[in-house]
Amino acid sequence: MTAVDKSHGTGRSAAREPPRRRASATEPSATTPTTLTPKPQTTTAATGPADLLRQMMRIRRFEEKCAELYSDTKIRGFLHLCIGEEATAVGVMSALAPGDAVISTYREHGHALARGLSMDSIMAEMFGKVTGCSRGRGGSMHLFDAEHRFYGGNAIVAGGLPLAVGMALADHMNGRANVTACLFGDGAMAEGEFHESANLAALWKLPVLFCCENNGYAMGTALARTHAETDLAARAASYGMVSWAVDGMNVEAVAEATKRAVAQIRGGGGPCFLELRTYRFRAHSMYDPDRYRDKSEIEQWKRADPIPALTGPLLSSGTLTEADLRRWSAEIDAEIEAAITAADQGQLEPVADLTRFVTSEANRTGGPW
Amino acid sequence: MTPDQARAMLETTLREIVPDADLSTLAPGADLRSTFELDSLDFVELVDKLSTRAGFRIEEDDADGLRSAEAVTQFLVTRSSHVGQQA
Amino acid sequence: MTKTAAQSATPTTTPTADGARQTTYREALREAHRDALKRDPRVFLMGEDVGRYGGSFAVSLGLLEEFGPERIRDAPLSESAFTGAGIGAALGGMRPIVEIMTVNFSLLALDQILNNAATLLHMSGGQLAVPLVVRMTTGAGRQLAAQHSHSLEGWYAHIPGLRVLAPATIEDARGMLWPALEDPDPVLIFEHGSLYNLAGTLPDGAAEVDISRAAIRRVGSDVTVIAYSGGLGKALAAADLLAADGIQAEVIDLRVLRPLDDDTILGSVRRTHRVVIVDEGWRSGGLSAEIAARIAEQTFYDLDAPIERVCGAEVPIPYAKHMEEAALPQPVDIVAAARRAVAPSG
Amino acid sequence: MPSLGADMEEGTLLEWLVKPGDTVHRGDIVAVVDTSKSAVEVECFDDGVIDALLVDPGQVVPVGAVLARIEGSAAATGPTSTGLHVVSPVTPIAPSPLVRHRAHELGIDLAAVHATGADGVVHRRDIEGLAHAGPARARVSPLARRLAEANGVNLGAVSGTGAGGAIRADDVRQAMAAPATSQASEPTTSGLDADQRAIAMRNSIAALMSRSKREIPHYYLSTTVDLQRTSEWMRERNRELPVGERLVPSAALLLAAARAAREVPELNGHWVDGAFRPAAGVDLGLILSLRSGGLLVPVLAAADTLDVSQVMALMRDLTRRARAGRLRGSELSQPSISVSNLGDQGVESVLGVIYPPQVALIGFGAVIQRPWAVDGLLGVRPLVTVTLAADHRATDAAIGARLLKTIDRILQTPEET
Repeated sequence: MTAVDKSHGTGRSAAREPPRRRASATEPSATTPTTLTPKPQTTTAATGPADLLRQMMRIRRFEEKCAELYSDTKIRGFLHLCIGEEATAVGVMSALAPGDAVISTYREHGHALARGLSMDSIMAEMFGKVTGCSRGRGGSMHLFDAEHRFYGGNAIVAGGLPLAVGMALADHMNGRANVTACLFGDGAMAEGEFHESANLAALWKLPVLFCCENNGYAMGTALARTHAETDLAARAASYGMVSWAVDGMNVEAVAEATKRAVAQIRGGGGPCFLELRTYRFRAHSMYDPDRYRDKSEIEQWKRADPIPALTGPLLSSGTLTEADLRRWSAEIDAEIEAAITAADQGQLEPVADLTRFVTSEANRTGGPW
Repeated sequence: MTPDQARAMLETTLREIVPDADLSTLAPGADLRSTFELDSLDFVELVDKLSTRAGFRIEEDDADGLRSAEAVTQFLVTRSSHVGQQA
Repeated sequence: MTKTAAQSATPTTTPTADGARQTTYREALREAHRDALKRDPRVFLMGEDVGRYGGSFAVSLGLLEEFGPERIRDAPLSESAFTGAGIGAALGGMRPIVEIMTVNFSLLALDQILNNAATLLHMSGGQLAVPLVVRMTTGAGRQLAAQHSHSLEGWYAHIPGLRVLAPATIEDARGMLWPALEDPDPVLIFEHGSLYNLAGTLPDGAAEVDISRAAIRRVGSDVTVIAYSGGLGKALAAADLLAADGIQAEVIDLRVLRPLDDDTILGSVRRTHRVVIVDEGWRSGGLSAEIAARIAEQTFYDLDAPIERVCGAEVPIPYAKHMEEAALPQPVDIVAAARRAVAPSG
Repeated sequence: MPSLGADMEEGTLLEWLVKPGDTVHRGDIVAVVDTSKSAVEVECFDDGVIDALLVDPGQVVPVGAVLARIEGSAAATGPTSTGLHVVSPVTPIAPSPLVRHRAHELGIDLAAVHATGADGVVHRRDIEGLAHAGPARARVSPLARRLAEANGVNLGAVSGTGAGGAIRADDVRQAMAAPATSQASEPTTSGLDADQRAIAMRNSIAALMSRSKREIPHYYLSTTVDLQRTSEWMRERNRELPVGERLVPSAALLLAAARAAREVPELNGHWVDGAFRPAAGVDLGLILSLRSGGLLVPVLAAADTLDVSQVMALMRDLTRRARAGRLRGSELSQPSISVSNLGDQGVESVLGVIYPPQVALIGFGAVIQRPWAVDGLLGVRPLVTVTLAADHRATDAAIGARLLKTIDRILQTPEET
């Protein structure tokens, strides 16, 4: 059996408990012995704790504003917020290099922001404007930015995993030292595509980082109600890849674990799997009445909120002042207001472009079909 | 009905069927069908109109005898008096 | 503007002086793969049993030895994963050829083909083109029973964003792969299982064909017979029988199931005024229905007889030979349909 | 300007029956035009108000020219060019009195009846089809319909050779290849030079009859038919009929001809491209001499399916309107066989000239009282000479003889009609 962290989530109870505070990632797990040899990273992302905190605050404020804008009917369609899960987004992205690729899910605002997509382009996308990162065609669930190698929110659970394998295959065949990180939820672990992809990536030793954001619920159904074995890291390990379970409420732990995993992958060790144990504080989507979990469970997890969890130590250590926090808040609010203003002013895509990009321009026939 | 009335009735009816008919030269004994080129349909129409105007039904057996203006006039006068007596 | 072979930017590197020669559909496909693998280092073949086994239909026989396991990749029985990996590799700059053994297995990869390959470009606002080629075997006629005898290409032809090809001739088997690989968008190639052994002459210099147009395989004036893939041979056989009766059938090989070449189809119908559509797939909601609808929509007033369809029976294809034959369009069925369209009531 | 025949390229507006400001409805007769063959009523197929009459009486305009503008029509083209802008005889035409009568009898709303003619006219068969088996619509291929419209071919006169009698393009082409019957028109009071009209009419008859005599090897048969039984039967009927609806012998003769043509289909149809094509039904051409000279050949569609009262009604209506110059395009379509009845002209027998591409013409002379031997006894009977002119390319005399014999038989059993 593996040496994964058992601090939460392994019980058969549907109720989940927040993690005990830990400073670092849990032990690696794999069916084959692995050696962790961290190498200097080329990542340009800010990795200092203060930066991580600021990014989480930015995502939190953005998501809160999105809920407001949704109520205000500025944002429509499905809207899945990641409030409570900011540490996974910020932690993972902090460890990736610009040349790495990211494939995400429909709960990806945090991933996109942390990856470096402009808030303007994300907000405009959700406003359905042509200035959005997907020209207003994708909305909240489908943020794309080729420039940032951000290959989108995929609304089909586990649908992005085979793509990640293929992108990693392309890098592998071309001798490029890139990593493809794919993020997915615990629900995706029940899909065949996860298992096919995990096997294929491990079989071909492809540079894929599997990041499972285990928030304990596949929409409204608790992990233990859908999985016979709830130790997800252990299950991933069975495919012959290095797997860790990580405290996903601890941004530094996530960043550290990701850094190690990326190093392992770049070293040619094949794919790695991170189970990031986290929790969303809000409902699954704006449609979700959140009837399937106790308020007390949510309150308990909120005590592990990654933002205050990092704010306290940084303030007490003097790394950060209250004035810094106020300034950040003001800056973030200003950035959000500017994004909203820009999105409001953004143009709608001309209806004449409806059939544009069904095929590449070279293949466009102009006909109705 | 007087003979003059009967003749006038015939002429009115003929004009409806043959608008350009010249009735001033119509001899009393001349054959109506050949003079005005009436075909059997025209003749049915003539009899029908006369019947309507006169107010009594003209049987086919009688109609066969309505060859000339004279015959028509006489028939109308005779029949109308019968009708009148019955009334 | 549709891409044509003539407009293709990359000149062929295969010798064109090899002259006309006898070959088979299978060998022509193999030669097309070999040619593509040689011409473009980004090209690789991935699928079940494509390597050591030599391809379940022996298309890739010998290619592993020639190009190595990196480029001739045996994949696990994970249709969704390796098809999706093909999409990802295409996004990553490669030119993958994914071989799915048979069309029925492609259903396990349908999500990848529909939700990713066909959708990403549009959904990403034009950022993510997917230059992927997926090949698969289709069709019935080999007593493989219900789960291995589908003709589902019509389903794929339903999906915007895909190009769907159906080579029915040796020349197309040889010539469609390269332009498909050059296409910036996903291309599905359907190979009818009964065609692999088709023998014939490959014309001199045949290397690329136009993958935007249907082809008129036989010229005629009395009735247009529209067929594709495994149906083409039956349509041509029917045309021979009809000719004996003095009925000149024009036979169109669709070749491209999406986007349909309306010009060729409608042009022919406007000349003959009568049409028979041959589709091994099921009638209801199928490709034949789409073609019939387009004809009715666009050239109704040129029709001189009701549109005729000869389709696969709406049953799971049975194993027993006589039952399978009864379930599939046969030349006699096409002849009867053409006679109904052409001949006065008797 | 509607096209009212394959060879019609222009027409003369004879008379407007409406004026600007008039409210018109679909189906209203708004004008009379002359086609060099006949004066034809033009009906309007939109609802609206006449905005302007664009063509003056007497003016010759090409087919397709806009005759008038109708405001407020439902047509999407707005007020610019609708209403009378017809290029083919698609103008809906009021159903014939007979059809209206039958519809009334059967309790059918004519507005809801599918017309089978390309001209949109509701035929009797539409009504009866409806009464029997729900809405019926002629089976005409889209191409055939388009060809017919483009070339002014009346589909009602085309016999279909497709499945279920469907009219196909070839059927229309054959109808096009056959020249229209010579249908001269009589002068009207409106605008036209009577001499010119007479000349045109004469030329038309001349051309057609010359062609007939040039191309058709005629053979002639003649027989004398005893009309005693028919006359007696008719006289009985007439006692019960209103005076205006009395039957005349011509009606019985026409019906007998139509029924006989049905029984001898070899003579009912057209000679086209070197072959005889039988017609689907009997559309009986009634050759009418106009008082002013010239001929008109209105058609009794499906005449074999009528009864004698219906034939009488149709004959009376057609004759009256033909002489008033008010025949409609559909009534001048190609007959499948024609009848010349010159009895009223005092002629004893008619040795006719066939109207190509028809292959037969039946002639009736005057009904004359003559001595006649019946059962060995001499008596006086009403006799009529019935003749047949037939195309020897299509049939031989034995067939022709069968037709005459059939006419005789039918006239001996009037109660069956």
